Amino acid sequence: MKKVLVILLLAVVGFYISETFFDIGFGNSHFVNNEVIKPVKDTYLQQTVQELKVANTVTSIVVNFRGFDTLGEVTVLFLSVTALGSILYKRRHHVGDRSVLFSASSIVTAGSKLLFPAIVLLGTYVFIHGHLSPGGGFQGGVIIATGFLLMLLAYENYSVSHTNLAIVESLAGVTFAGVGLLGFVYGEQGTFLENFLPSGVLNDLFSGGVIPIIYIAVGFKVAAELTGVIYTVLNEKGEQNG
Amino acid sequence: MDSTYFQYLDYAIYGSAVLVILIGLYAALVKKSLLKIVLGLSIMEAGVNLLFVALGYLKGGTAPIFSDGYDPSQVMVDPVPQALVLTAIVIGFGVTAVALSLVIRLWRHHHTLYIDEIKNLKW
Amino acid sequence: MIAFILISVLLVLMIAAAIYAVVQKDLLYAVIATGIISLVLSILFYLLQAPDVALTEATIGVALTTIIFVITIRNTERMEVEADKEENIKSTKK
Amino acid sequence: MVGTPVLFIAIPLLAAFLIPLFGMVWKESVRIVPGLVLTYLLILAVNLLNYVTVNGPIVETIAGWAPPFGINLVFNAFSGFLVTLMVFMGLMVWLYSYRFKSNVEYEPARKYFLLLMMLVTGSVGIVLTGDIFNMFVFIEIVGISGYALTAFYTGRDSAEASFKYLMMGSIASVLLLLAIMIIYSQLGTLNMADIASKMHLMDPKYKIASFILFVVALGIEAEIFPLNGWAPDAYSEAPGPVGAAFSGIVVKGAVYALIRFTYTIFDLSGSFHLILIIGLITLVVAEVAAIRQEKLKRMLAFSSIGQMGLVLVAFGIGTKEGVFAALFIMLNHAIIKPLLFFTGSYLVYHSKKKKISDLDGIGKLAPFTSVLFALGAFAIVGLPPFAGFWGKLSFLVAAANSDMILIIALILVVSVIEIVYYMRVVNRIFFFKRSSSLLARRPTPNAYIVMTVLGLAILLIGFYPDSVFGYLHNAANSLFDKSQYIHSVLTATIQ
Amino acid sequence: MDMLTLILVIFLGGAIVTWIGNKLNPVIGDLLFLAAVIVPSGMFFTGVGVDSTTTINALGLTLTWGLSPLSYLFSLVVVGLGILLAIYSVPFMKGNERTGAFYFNFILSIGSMLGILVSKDWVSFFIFWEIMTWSSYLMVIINGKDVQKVGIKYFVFSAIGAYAMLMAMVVMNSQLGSFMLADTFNNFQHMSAGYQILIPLLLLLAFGVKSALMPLHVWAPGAYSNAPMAFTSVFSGALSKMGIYGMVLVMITMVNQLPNGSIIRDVVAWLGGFTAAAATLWAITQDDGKKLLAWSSVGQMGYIVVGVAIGTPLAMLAALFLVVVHAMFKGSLFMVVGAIEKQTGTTDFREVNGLIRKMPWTFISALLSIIALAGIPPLAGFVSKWMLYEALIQNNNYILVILLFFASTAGFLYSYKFLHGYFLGQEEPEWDHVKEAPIGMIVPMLLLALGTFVLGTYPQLLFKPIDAALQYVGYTTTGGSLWADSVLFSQWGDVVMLQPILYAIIAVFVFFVIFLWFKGKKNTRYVSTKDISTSGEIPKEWENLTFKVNFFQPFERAIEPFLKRQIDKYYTAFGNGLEALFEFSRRVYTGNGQTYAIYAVLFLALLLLFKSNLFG
Repeated sequence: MKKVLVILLLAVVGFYISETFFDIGFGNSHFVNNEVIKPVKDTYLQQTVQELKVANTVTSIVVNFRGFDTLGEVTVLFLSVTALGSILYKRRHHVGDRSVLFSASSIVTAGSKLLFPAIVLLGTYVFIHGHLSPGGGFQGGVIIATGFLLMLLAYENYSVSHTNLAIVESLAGVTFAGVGLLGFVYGEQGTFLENFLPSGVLNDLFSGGVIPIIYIAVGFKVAAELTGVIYTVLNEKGEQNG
Repeated sequence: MDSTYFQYLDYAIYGSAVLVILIGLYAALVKKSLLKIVLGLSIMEAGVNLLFVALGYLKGGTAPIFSDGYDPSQVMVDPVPQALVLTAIVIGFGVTAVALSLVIRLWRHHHTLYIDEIKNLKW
Repeated sequence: MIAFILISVLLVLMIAAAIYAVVQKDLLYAVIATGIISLVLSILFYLLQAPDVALTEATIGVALTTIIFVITIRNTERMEVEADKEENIKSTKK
Repeated sequence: MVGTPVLFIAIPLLAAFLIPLFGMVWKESVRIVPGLVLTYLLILAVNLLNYVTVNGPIVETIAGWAPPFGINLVFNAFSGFLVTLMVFMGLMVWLYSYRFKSNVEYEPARKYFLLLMMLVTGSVGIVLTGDIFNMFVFIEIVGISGYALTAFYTGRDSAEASFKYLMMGSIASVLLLLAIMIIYSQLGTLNMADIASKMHLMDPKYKIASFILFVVALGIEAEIFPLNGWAPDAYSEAPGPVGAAFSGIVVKGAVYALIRFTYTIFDLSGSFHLILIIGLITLVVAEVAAIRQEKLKRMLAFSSIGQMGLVLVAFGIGTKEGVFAALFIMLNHAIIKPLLFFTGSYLVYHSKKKKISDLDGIGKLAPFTSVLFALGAFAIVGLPPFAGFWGKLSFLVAAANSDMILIIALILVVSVIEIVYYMRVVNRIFFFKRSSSLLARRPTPNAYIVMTVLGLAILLIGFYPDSVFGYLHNAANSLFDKSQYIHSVLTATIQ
Repeated sequence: MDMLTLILVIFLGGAIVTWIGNKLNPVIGDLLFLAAVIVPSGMFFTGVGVDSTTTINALGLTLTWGLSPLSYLFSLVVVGLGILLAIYSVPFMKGNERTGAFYFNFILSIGSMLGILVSKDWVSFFIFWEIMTWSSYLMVIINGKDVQKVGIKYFVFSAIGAYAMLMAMVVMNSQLGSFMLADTFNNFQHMSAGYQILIPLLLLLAFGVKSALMPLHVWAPGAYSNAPMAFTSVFSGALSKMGIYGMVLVMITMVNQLPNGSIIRDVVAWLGGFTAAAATLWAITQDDGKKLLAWSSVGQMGYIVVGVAIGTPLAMLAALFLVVVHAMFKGSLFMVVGAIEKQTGTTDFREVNGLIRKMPWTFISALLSIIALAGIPPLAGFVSKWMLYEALIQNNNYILVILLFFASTAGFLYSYKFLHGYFLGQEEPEWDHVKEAPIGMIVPMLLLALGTFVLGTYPQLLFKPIDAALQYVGYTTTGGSLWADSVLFSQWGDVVMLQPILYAIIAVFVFFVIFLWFKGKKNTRYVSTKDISTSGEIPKEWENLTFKVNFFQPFERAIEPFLKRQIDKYYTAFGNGLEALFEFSRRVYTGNGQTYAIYAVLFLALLLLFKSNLFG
């Protein structure tokens, strides 16, 4: 009964949504160099290379044009870590009751011990080169977090100190917001999150002004936060059923 | 690539994206297990992301990365949706994590995930 | 041509995985299916000229989301409780 | 100018990132720093508001890219008024919940105040931002802080309430993304003013589709009727101060977004009627549900939903008087409802079930709290000479001037219902024999301060409504002239 | 700050200060209370002229206050009663734990009544009206006796009335663009026809509630008898007169301008007559003094409403006269009951009797007031009633006259029941300890009672204000010979030649008192009135068999069928039905989160389906 109703409703909603989107067509091609609308993306594509000297347009948008979104986004992750902490908070939290997914064989442990530095290195590479190649702070941060995840899964008593995580996280966040505030002082237009460093030359590692700095901060922050998420959830040992 | 097949591509992608959204919504609306509901929500977000990225796609466009200089002739896909989806994915992950922690709390409290059992607050 | 077929196959695979994830009673398999959705999705993103998104989806969607789902399942219960199986509820409630 | 609007976002974020470090040095700081930040923001808001009333709206560009390329924050008389209100209420809530529970340890306390601060910041961001996707981000910030704060008390059914809130919130965010997609695909921009100026270029079909998606998505946050199932649970299960924060701050943000979309961005003909109808349904259903509640906080929650419905009705009238009335009702609601939540959560502090019947004759035990609760009740049902009356009067005048006689009659009938349930509670508090053996808890000194301030505000607005008349008037005007908004944003140079 | 504002501010501030002072020390509270009532009242009489106006700006509206001759007449009642009752209630409330709250609400309601009378625009009128409502509401429930029933009923009816007024005033504002009373009355014609019917009806609803007109009266008996007697005097004496005040305004200024306003007049007049008759019957059957007086005041309001509704000069004269006089005797009577309650602890006829020697002064004032109430010459009630009859006869509403005459004849019954129930009859030993009420309570009630006597003898004392009032509302009367068209009084000219009758009456009265005194003195043998052993069966000890149970048994049996159908029941049934409906309709909030999500999707689907209807 309920299922039928829901399917009916979904049919209606789906019909209208798909109808709407089918008419739009790919790549909103109707405003490719449309002079009436003048979509912002053209300016982005242009300014990215010419002003910011950043190869990866997505990076420039994420970090500079719409850097405010990214700040909010990092805050969302930060908040979700805090939220997890407060939701799963227990009065007495005796250590070592981490839930074990599988008992890791020696091969796994050894392999992960080998793999861990490589993963961290890869992540670091990804977010350092965020403004040149695909990838950036988020991706790199997540990769590093997966490295920690591997260790946490492989070693039952491998623990990440919450304090260190918090310190890294806070410092990264402060860097982000602080660089943004420095834009007030040093940016020639004196606005928040403004690029106040020389842009350098395209495809150079030290190019794009503050973008790499911010993205590296984002990388560290994301890594710390996601590790925190995993660690909190993993330390949460509910009662096994059955 | 010749566009004889590609003219159906956007319909295919849009259609399947909307379908995925609806499937996720169905799971969220009908399935009784809290985990299934959270799963459905994340599936829904996946569909939305696909829809958004496809919206920015241009036939024959290339990734918005200028390895060598800027030339206006080069057809690029729209980078803005990609940037937005980047944000949306991360936010979705954060929400999913919170949802799962709530599921654990509820399991602690009620010792069931059957949503019809979890109705202490009503009317 | 090839790309078109590839994309269509991926789409079909994605939808199939989604349906499987919804109907599957064993939540672990359902979660794995969701991971598969993310995987397919990241390939699609790559084909749609969105490498950044592809990377993000691959890392977050495939790795992290799946793993925290698995951990949660591990902490709670693995089988989905059916509406009609009342005794099942009783047994879980204890 | 003393500061820029972006500080409303930047300072709290900086503080939020720093608080863990402070906490390592001095534990008490995690409780105090949010308060300091909110105090600073309040000063900033008041200064900017006075500046704006003189020199016209401030448009702040971010990252040095003028709109529509960069994200921009708009601080005009309307948004400024709401921001000041929100920050003030945030400060009140902080001050009230400072040492609200004495036995809370360090970790939960830190998280609580952090989340509270971010709740306020997110709502302020919703109001300030001039970019729809940025608004989405802020809505998510508010959402996550809201889920966490709702589920703050382990032990109660708070997780259940929070889960419902989260379900609805996720659906809302998905719909919001769809709507943003449609608009972007049509106009290639995300800046509100830009969209508004190009709206005539948009095919009505897409216009209507995206507007509907926006209404449903924001309506979930704004607690309009069929979408507000989560609200009473969240209000009643969250800690008392948080319930006050929801009704005083969060809902205001969502309603602002809805109104901004209806008035400024879209130019649909039927949208005002839609808002009006939704508001009426919400109002009636909420009050009808409120009269039968057994738990005090649930009753307050339903009543606050009803008030927001009244606000939507006032906005739906679509005249300048209507907007004025709506803002006035919002102001009253933002002052009175937190007072009711504050006093109420002290009155039912010791009772497990939080039943209204536990309040019998508690007026002798806790005279201060009870008298202030009664003051709030009198004010919210619109009895002169208290604050609520002027809002109701201006609303009725606006409605009558646009010949909505039946709506006036309906609203008045509903307010009779409202009177009945509030008076029942007041009677129980003061004129019943004390039945249950529960004691009342003495408020903490800072709670005394907060309640007194709010009570005085009620009396002040009640006896001297002109004290807020000017601000409301400017706010109504600035919401009303759309072209001025668009112009001020699109011609914004870097100041 | 000018006089009116000052007075109202003193009232308001005085209320709060008194409350605080009482919390500090009862004596200080009493002194502050007396000061807070008497000082502004004095200022009102000395400082405020009829033509003084003051304006205040609020929210872009201008609130205008000023005094008109009509409101001056009513304010005489309010202030006079206020002062006397203030003096009375100091000893009355002594030792009561809620004295502070009592003083607070008392001062507030007096002040707000004055505010209503001086407000020249609807906004301030409504504001003071609401303040009066909630302060009197708090007064009604102050004893904590069946709060949820009586209190809520009173407040709901008041709210319905008040909101009717609110609606009327905003509609008038939207039509005429002004909140001023004068504008709305003068430009009444400019409104569209539908509103010309709607608005008087709404206002009549509003004022009918306060003046306890019959279908809207159900709050009155409970409220009157639940409030402390010291306030009930104000309640029935002054507060319900506010309804009459408004009704006079509406009747004269609006209904007169309607083409077929006579229909409304007749309907209201009939309602009033019906109220008078039915309430009197109800009053007869009461066994409690409070309830009896409550019903009787509902009946008296009925008389006044009839007078106002008929609207001929004589009728208006009668009505306004009765307004003042009713305030006096009913105030005094409630004070008497209050005194008895204070001294004996009960107000039930079946409990107390034979208080005539214990409380002689109370008895005298009760006697005078009762005579005035029953409308026996030469006391003031007679004058007004007589004029009312004459006005009706001249207006050819013979049936109405018969109805009213029947009502006042039946009024004798309960008057006698009241008098006998408390004072006459045999003295019980259990009441031997009863003392006369303290002087502070005796003086006000005696003053009021004698006031009725004086006014009955020299009615023209009241003519000057009434004349001015009637001229203000548009009656052209020639220099005070108001009752030119009254057959009886016109014979007597303006100065009534009642003195011979008067002396005779006084002689009879004095003799009567002395006779009662001595009769009471020499009672031979004590027989308890409470155990009349009926033939054969022995009554249980809890059976109260005094003859005052079923005092008018045959009569009550006669009016049984009428008593059965009371409007109150229908209201209660309606309310319960509504609550059941609400209970059912809130079930949409099933606790299940999925249901809410389904609602959301349903809402979305509906909007998408009907988007063409919504957005054209």
